[in-house]
Amino acid sequence: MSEDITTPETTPSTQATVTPPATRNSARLMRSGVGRNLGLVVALVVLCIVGVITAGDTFATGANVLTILRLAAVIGVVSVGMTFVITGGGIDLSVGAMVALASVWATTLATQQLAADFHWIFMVTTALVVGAACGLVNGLLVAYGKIVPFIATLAMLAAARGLAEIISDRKTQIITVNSFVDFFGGSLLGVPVLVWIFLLVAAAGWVVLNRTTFGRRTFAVGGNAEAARLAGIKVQRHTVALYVLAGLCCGIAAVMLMARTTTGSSTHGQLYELDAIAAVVIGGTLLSGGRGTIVGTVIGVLIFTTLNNVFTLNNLSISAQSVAKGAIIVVAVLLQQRLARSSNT
Amino acid sequence: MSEDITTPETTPSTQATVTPPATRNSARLMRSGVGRNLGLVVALVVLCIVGVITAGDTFATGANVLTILRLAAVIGVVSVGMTFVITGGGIDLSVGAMVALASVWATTLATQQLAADFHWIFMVTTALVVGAACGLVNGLLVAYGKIVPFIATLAMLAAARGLAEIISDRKTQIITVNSFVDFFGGSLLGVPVLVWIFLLVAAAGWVVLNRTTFGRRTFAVGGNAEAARLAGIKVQRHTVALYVLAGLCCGIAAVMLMARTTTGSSTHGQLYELDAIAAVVIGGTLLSGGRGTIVGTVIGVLIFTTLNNVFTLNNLSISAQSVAKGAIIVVAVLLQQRLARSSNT
Amino acid sequence: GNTPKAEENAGNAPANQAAVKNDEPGKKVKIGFSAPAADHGWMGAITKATQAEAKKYSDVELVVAEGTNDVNLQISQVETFINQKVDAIVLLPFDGAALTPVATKAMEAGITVINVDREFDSPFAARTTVLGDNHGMGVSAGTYICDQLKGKKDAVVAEIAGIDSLPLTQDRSKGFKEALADCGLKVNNRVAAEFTVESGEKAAANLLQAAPKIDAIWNHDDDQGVGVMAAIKNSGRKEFFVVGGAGSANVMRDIKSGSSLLKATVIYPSTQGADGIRLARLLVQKKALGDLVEVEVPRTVQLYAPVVTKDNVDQYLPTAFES
Amino acid sequence: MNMPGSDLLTMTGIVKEFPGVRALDGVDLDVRAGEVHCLLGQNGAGKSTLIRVLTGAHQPDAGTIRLNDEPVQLNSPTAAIERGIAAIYQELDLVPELTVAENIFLGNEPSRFGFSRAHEATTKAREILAGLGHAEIPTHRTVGSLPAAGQQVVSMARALSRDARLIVMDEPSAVLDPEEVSNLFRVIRGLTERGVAVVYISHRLEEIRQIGNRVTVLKDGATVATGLDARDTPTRELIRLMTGRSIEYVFPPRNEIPTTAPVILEVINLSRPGEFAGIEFSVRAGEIVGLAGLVGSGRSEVLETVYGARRPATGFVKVDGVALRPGRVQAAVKAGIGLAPEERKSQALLLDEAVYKNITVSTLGRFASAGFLNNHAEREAAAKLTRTLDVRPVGVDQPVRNLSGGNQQKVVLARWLLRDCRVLLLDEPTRGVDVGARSEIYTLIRTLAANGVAIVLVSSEVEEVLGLSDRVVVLREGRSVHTGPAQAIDEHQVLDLVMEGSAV
Ligand SMILES: Nc1ncnc2c1ncn2[C@@H]1O[C@H](COP(=O)(O)OP(=O)(O)OP(=O)(O)O)[C@@H](O)[C@H]1O
Ligand SMILES: Nc1ncnc2c1ncn2[C@@H]1O[C@H](COP(=O)(O)OP(=O)(O)OP(=O)(O)O)[C@@H](O)[C@H]1O
Ligand SMILES: [Mg+2]
Ligand SMILES: [Mg+2]
Repeated sequence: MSEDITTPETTPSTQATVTPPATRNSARLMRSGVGRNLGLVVALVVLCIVGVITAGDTFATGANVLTILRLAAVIGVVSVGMTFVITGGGIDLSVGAMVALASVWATTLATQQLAADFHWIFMVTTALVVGAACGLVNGLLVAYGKIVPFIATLAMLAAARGLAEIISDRKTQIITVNSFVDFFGGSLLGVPVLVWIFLLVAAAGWVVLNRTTFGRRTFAVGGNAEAARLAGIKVQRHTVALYVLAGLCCGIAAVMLMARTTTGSSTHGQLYELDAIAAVVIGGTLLSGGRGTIVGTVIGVLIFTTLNNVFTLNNLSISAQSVAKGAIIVVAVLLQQRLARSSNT
Repeated sequence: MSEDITTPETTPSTQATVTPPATRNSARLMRSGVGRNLGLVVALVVLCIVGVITAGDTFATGANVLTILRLAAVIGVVSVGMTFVITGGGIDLSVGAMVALASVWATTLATQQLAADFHWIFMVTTALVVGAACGLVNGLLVAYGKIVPFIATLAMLAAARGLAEIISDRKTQIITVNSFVDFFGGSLLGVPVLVWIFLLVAAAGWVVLNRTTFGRRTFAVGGNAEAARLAGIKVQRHTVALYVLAGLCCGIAAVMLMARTTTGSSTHGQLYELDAIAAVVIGGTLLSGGRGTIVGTVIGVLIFTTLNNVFTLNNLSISAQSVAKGAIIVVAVLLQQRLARSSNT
Repeated sequence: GNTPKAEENAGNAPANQAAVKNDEPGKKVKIGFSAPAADHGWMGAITKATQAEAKKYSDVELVVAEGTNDVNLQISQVETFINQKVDAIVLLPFDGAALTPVATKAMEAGITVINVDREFDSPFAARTTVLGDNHGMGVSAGTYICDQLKGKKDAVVAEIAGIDSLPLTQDRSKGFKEALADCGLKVNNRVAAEFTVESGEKAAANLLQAAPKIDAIWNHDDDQGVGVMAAIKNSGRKEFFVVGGAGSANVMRDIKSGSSLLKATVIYPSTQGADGIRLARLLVQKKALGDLVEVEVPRTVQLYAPVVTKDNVDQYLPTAFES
Repeated sequence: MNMPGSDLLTMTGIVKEFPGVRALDGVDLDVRAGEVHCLLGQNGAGKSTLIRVLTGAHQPDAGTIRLNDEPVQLNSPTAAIERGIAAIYQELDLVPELTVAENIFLGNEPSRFGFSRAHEATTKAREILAGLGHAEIPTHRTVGSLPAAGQQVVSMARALSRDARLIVMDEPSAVLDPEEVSNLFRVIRGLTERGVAVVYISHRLEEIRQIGNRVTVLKDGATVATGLDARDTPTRELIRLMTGRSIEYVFPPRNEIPTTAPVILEVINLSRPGEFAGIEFSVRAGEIVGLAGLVGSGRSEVLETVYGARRPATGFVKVDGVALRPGRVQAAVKAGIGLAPEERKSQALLLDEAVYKNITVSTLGRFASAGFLNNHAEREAAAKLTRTLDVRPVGVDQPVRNLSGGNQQKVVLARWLLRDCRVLLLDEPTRGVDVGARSEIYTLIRTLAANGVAIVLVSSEVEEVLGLSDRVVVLREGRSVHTGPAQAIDEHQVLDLVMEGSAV
């Protein structure tokens, strides 16, 4: 995409040749962690300050922070999966539909009966398996069918949502397995279970992307698939794995959404694809692949969620929210770029 | 994107160096025109055959063909603009919102008054100017603000739709200028004016993309922005022009939609971004830029609209339609690839 | 026989006893049906009820088009129906005004058009219009809340609307505001959801943060209400009561149980499409409405928006839709 | 046109800083009309950066540029082009999806009222290509489908298509064979006769001698010598100026290969229609087999097919006597084959990734336990190799994109040196590498062979093939025309072979 238009001067470049090791390490830290995401963090902080100023009494409360986190949790898990797919040079438009299908399948009468008789783990397993299976189909179509990811996952989007409608007969399926709702709706050490799940998924995602051979290969496949192939990486198999991972994340998100809404429905997860891609891209992952950051994605999700929260707290009209949202996104990105550039000089 | 994973064997290779001119010319024709789109044409023809078999009496009538064309016209014009943006290495998520905003702005009481007093051309001009202006903002944000196209146009999507809601106060604005509706709702030589407009826009798009320096440079900017810059092409200015073009197409589409619905509304053009991108990509334009085909895009649009028409005629259950749609897309693309490959060997 | 099959209650109107004579089979009627995308429960229920109604008549053939929120596509669906030479079209337009020209075209082509739920802006576009009462819904909800909060002058009232860009949402909100104003109340906090469970949960979660103390909430749609109630349960708040909208079976069971914060709901019938089918059939077969003396089917049928509470819930539960 | 001999371009005190790196630190350069001015320097000395400043692609932080004694501001490529400066960049800057003709006239299309005149473009493009001795390149073919050398020719054609008075050539000969190089020199002479000035960059010193008039030497971003005579300055002196030390520019001695050494790689009757046919050779442990041939003779295709990256139409590849599944990179990798591909940018490098990640990408398993990477060990291993190969700057954490061309090539090579391959296929391993590092690489290759690795080497420099290999296979138009010991054949015989296929 045309971010490549930037002149060579502006590409994020790196530390000096002769920096002593200590400075180099801290510089590396700056670059990889805080540094690269500095602009995003600042944008988030500014947003929070606006929140405190305009709705201080309610915004800065612990309960509100938890609300924001709970809202961020579901789309956050989806976005982590999306980060992998996009970093690996693909895209997944079917995430929302997969969430819907998994939620519906996991809340059919049969599954719920099984869960009620034995354990809610059956519902969870169903959701995960459905998500991963859809992801597998996506991956096979892309890697072996050689269908461009956009079209393959668009087809999955249509098919999965249709299937969800058929299975649920377009009814909202209410969850009657109380143990399920109690567990996932509950809290641990004062933090909602959903938020824990989000944190775990994000942490696991970070480790996998940055600390494992799988992650390293993901960057290679997304950065230059031909080079990766010639370097001996099983590019096709890896691509399949990435889509399965995304599907799995959708399965997890489905469980979370089921707990939040106590329902499974074919209308769940609408437009998640846009939300997730937006969070991933604003976080700094390249749409063309080869560069991706989980931390950025998480902050991206938080920015969008906080934005909604601040808007609602201020009782803004939906239309005005829309316009303001557009403007704020632009300002946030410009701000981030300025900071990224200056932190490099 | 990971279509690059294809092994060298599958990249469209070319004929030998020493082919005599005659064979070479016909080979070139095969490759550029019919050849490259052969699979798509076959997919469309198969779809039509299915239509004739399952609903022959109505499908094959002139009236029904016009219905399909009229449906294709609006999204078709948007897709032509999208083809330029994507070929140039960008993407435009705001097309639907721009259609909405342009339609609302062109049907405000003030504009309609002007149109009623003088000429409907004022409404048309308003729509085009609004579309082009939005496109200009997109282009400036992408080219000079260096915001990735996905995010910049996502921001425009939110902002333009919000603005459309504010201007229209979320009411559907009915067009009372009869001359406008009469002109655009009418026919010329038995073909609806809307279809004429589509044909003109597509033809103009084809000429510009394939026969002008502007078109050549679009390929260059999308294929290798740095190379284009070094060759002395004003990449930034060109990028702006591409987005303005897309905006302009949205303005035209808004006029068409206004004529079709006799209304302007902030809800017009919902999810056009997905429809347009899907048509463009299935037509053979590379999402990563540098390769684009207007003919492919037009066939892509026709495939999707014919699909809808055949479904409606056949009274499939709505959810089943979704599933079938997904499956058909996959089959069509696979078919196209098979044919593209075999026509090359 | 052509009488409606024994009703296992798939969310349909109760058998209209007086209409029995009308149910006798007549001339074959081919009806086209088009509605917005079933991206929320009520819309899903509408389509389902319509299909179920059509199945009851051996002389009705129903053609259903894919639900869509793109007016351009919906227009072409109607055009396709015209090409197919259907006898009648039951049309729930995404945007009434936008579908008016094509509906008019269908009428001119001699096809009976029944307009459902969202009104055309021309009387020539439909033979008969079946409407819910959106404004009335808001008024009913507002009046009920006024009654419950009587005397509390500084009561906090919150509203969770549906898709905000739809005229029907605006009508509901307008009626609600007017009714509240009558008893000196106003809407202190307003959020909009998208008629889906998920969006309801999201909107409600944010709303509950925005307003630390609430006395009453009106939620426009019972399907999104499932999410709203989930959010309320999550927050552990209990200081208010909730009034629903549309009237799903779930909600009515909740009302009946008495243990829920949901005290009432305002009905917005999901049988409008089904009514449309019946009316279309009658019109094409040139029959009259059973219980009326009038020999023609009326131009407009506006359905009533009653408030369902614990006291009268049994009366409505059988016809409520399973969202 | 200027009179030959007058000063056309004077650059003084040019400074260019990248964040953290001072790439140019006060460079002076003066070029006269009608001369070939050679620019020498180690990898990373700043040659390409200087060129990019000159063509308006980079903005200098300090310094002045004078053209014909007039100070000029070159703040965009367009500005430079308008002043008659054209360039062939080191990294081929072509648009792969456009045709040859379109690439040649990119930004300068023959047109009327904005409509491009395809016919005129084709005709003119044919003329220019014919002038370059490459009338056979089809003008309607997409550039992406041409081999590297063909792309280089297109690049040259583009520079010539503009009526330039100064043409900069950044390592134009790196992918060219001797035949092509003399072709190029013919073109350059034609240009200089018309008074056009050429700035010529190459790491092959013998080329400097053949074509150059004067030499400027850069070291660490500064001019260390200027106005040297290209013919008379001793090689030793040039190398000393560039590297600051004296280097023996010779090939390391060959190892004796015991006759008992097992045959590791066997290539049997390998064919791909249109590319090559009936290729057969075998490589024993410790042996280096060189493939010589002209550009386009199919050497790269052979290597890629052996590696499984292309599927052969006939024939197969055996490692240790076991046939590999054809067309499967995985099978080759499992059998211990490694390929350092020809085109570093498209086939090898992950440009946005750090140097060490590029080096370890095909050896990840070695640095991981249970899938978790040990970053420290990775960096250590990579750093060791970058030191050996003299990659500059020395840090292994900067993205490869920021390295100079020659240093990028060293990174590619390092990747395959790190891997314990049994068979190593090296395609143009020293492309764009400076003289200093070149001898290091030769030594390394020799050492690998001494350790029992079977090596296949492709290089466009016949001298390199002959000097390094034990045996050579000469290819002509996809067929092997000679196989034999390297010592038994000399450069001229090879050239005769590849051109006529009759000699010896
Ligand atoms: N965009 C950039 N960002 C940071 N450093 C850069 C960038 N471009 C070049 N450099 C650095 O500038 C120095 C000079 O590079 P340059 O490409 O000019 O070398 P060169 O003399 O052309 O070498 P070679 O012979 O290998 O092509 C190198 O140290 C390189 O790493
Ligand atoms: N200059 C050229 N113009 C057009 N086609 C060419 C040219 N050079 C090579 N080809 C085509 O490419 C094929 C093989 O080229 P390739 O580059 O792989 O050969 P090579 O021997 O590896 O040369 P190199 O040393 O440049 O890699 C040939 O069959 C030929 O058709
Ligand atoms: Mg260089
Ligand atoms: Mg080669």
